[in-house]
Amino acid sequence: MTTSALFAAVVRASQSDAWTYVITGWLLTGAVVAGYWLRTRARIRVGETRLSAERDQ
Amino acid sequence: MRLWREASLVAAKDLRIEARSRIALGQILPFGIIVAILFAFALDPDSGLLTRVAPGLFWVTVLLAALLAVGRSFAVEEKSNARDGLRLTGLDGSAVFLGKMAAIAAELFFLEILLGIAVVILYGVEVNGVVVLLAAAPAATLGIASTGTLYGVLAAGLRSRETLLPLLLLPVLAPVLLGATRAFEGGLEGAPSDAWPWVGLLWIFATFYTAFGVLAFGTLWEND
Amino acid sequence: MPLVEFHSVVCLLGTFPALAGVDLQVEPRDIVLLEGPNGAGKTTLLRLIAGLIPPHSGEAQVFGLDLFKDRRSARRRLALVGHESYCYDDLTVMENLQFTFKASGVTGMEINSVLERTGLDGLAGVRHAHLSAGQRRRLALANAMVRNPELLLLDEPHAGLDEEGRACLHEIIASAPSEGRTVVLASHELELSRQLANREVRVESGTIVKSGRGEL
Amino acid sequence: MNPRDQLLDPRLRRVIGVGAVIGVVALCLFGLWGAPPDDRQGEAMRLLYLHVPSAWLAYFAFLVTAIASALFLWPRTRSIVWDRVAGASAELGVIFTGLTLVVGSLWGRPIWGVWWAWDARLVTTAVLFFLYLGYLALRRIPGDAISTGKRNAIAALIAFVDVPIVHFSVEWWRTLHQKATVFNPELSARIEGVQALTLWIAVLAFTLVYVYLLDRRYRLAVIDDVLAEQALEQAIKIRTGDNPGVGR
Repeated sequence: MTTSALFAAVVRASQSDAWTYVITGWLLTGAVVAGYWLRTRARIRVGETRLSAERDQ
Repeated sequence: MRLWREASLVAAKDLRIEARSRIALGQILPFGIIVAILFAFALDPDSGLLTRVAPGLFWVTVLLAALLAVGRSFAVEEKSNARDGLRLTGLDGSAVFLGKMAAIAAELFFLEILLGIAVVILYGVEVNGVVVLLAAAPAATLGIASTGTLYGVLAAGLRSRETLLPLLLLPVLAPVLLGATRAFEGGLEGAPSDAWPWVGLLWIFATFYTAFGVLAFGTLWEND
Repeated sequence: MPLVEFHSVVCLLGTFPALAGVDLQVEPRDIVLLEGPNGAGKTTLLRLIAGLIPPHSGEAQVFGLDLFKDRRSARRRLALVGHESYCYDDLTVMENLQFTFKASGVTGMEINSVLERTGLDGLAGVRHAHLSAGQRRRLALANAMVRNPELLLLDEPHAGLDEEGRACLHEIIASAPSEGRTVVLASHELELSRQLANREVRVESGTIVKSGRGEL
Repeated sequence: MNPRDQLLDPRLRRVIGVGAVIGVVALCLFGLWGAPPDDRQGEAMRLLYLHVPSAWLAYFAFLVTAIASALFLWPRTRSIVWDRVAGASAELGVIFTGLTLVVGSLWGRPIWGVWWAWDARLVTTAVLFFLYLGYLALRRIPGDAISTGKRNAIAALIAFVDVPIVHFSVEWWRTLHQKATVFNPELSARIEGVQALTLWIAVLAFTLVYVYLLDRRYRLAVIDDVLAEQALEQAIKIRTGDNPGVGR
C-alpha cells in the first residue's frame, strides 16, 4: 500500500468534504514538524562529522 | 539637564541638514501626495467610499512616508562616515536617540499637516472633532518616530537595510495604524467618545517605545 | 601608567581576524609611527583604540579603561582622523566644527584658532559637499583638533594633503608633546613621519613584528 | 562536552523524545478517531486539536525568546546560551504561528465558508508571524557574537513588547464590529468530555515536541558556533602563519 494509495483511500472514505480539510491539516502539520526535525537532525550530523574530522587532523 | 542639551543639539543638526537639503519637503511630501492620489485612482472617487476610508488611507500614506524619513535620517549618518564622527564625540546614546527621534517626529508632523490638507481637498472630507485629531496625531507621530529611530539604527550599516527596515518596522506599527485610523474616524464622524480610548492606546504606545529607545539605543548605536 | 595597553588582542571584521594578537604600549607624550603594508591592520588598530570596534579577545585598556567593559568613556579624551572626514555634506565647515565642539563638551580650544592651524580660515562658510578631497582631509584634522584631544590618532593623514596642508599637519604633530598631547600616526610617508616620531612600530598581518624606540 | 554545549541532559532529552512520540500517537488516535465529531461543527472540529495548541505554543515560544533575550542583555547573566535559545525558540515560534494560520484557515473554510476571516485571534497571529519573520531576518546577518547578540536581543524585546499591544488593539477593533463573534472557535465549540481530553493531549504532545526540537535546534546552533570558531582560528593561523614569508 503506497502512501498515495493510503491517502486516496482515506479521502474516498470521507464522503463529507470536512474530512478532506481535516486530513490536509493533519498531514501538513505532521509534514512541517517532521520536516523541520529531520532537517535539523541532518544538519547536526553533518556538523558533527566535520567537527570530529577536524579533531582527528 | 545635559541630556536635553545634547538631544536638542542632535535634533538641531538633523533639522538644519533637512532645511538645507529639503528632502522631506521636496521629495517625501510629494511622494505622500502622489500615494494619496494613487489611492483615489484605485478606489472610485465618486462612490463616497474615499471619504469614508480617508483616515485609513491618510495614515497608511504617513507610514510609508515615515519609512523614507527614517531611511533618510540614517543615510545622512552613513555619508563620509559621519556616524563614527558622532560616536567619537562621546555623546550619550539616549541623547542621540531623543535628538534624532525629535527631528523625525518634527518632519513627520509637518508632513502630516500638509498631507492632511491635501487629503481633505482630494477626498472631500469635512473636518470636525479637531480636538481628537490634535490629540491623536502627535501620539501616533511620536510612536512612529520612536520605533522608526530604534529600527533605523538597528538596520543602519547593514547591507540589506532598505528592505529590512519596512519588514521590521511596519508589523510593529500595526497598532498605531489601527489606533490612529479609529481615532481619526471617531473624530471626523463626530463620535469622539469612541475615539478617546484609541488616543489613550496611542499615547501608551508612544511613551513605551520612547522609554525603550532611551534605554536600548546606546547599545545599538555602539554596535559596529 | 601608559595611555594604551594591549596584550595579545584579537579583533574581528566580520569573521576576518584583522588583528591576530597585538601587544602595544603607548606612553604619554609619545609620537608613535605605525608603519606596515596595506591590509596589515593599522586602521583596525586605530579604530580599536578609539573604541569604535569591539575587541574579540586579549587585554585592551585605553586611559586605564577596559575596552571590553566600556568603549565610550575614553572617547571624550581622544580624537581619530580616519580616511573619511566624519562630517555632514549639507553643513558648512564652521557648522560641522561647531557641532563637534558642542557635542564633545570641550573647553580650552577656540574654533577659529583650529581653522587657522589647518589653513581652513577662508572656507568657514563653504558647505562640506563643495570641498575638494584635500580640503576635506584638512577638515578631518580640524574636526579632531577642535576637541583638544589628549590622544590624537591619525590614519594616513598625509594622503591628499598639498604642501601647505602637510606643513599644518607637521606643525600640529610636532607641537603635540608640548601641548600635552600623545600622537599615534599610521603612515606610508616614512621619511616625513620619521622626522617627527620618537617611536616606530611595524605592523604586519595583524600583529606587531618590530617595535623600536628612538630609531631615527 | 562542557555544559554550554547541551541544553538538555541527553537522558532527559531521550525521555522527552519518547514522550513526544507517545503524545503524538495518542493525539492522532484521539484526534482522528477517538473523539466524537462536534454536534455543531462536525468533523472540522478535529482541526482545532492542532489549531489551539500551535497557537498556544507560538505565544509560549516567543515568551521564551523574550526571557532569553532579557537574560542576554543583563550583564551578569549574559551568555551565548541565551542568544542561542532565543534564536531557536523564535524559529519554532514562527513555524507554529504559520501552522496556526494555515490550519486556522483550513478550519475556517468548511465552517465559515471563507479561507480567512478578520477574527481577532487570527489577525493577531498574522501580525505576530511577520513581526518575528523580521526578527529572524535580522538574526541571519553575521557579525561579532556579542554585538549581534545584543542587537538580536533588543529586536526580540521590541517585538515582544508589541504583542500585547497588538492583541489588545485588534481585540478592541474586532469586537467593535461584531459583539461576541460567532466565528470565535472557543465560543462555538462547547467542548467537554473526550473532546476536552483530546485537546489536553494535543497541548501536552505539542509542548513535548517543542521542547525536543528546541534542544535539537540549540545543539545545531552550538555546532555552527564551534565550526565558526575553528574557521576563525584557521584564518588567524593563515593570517599570521605567512607573516615571516611574503608580507601581504
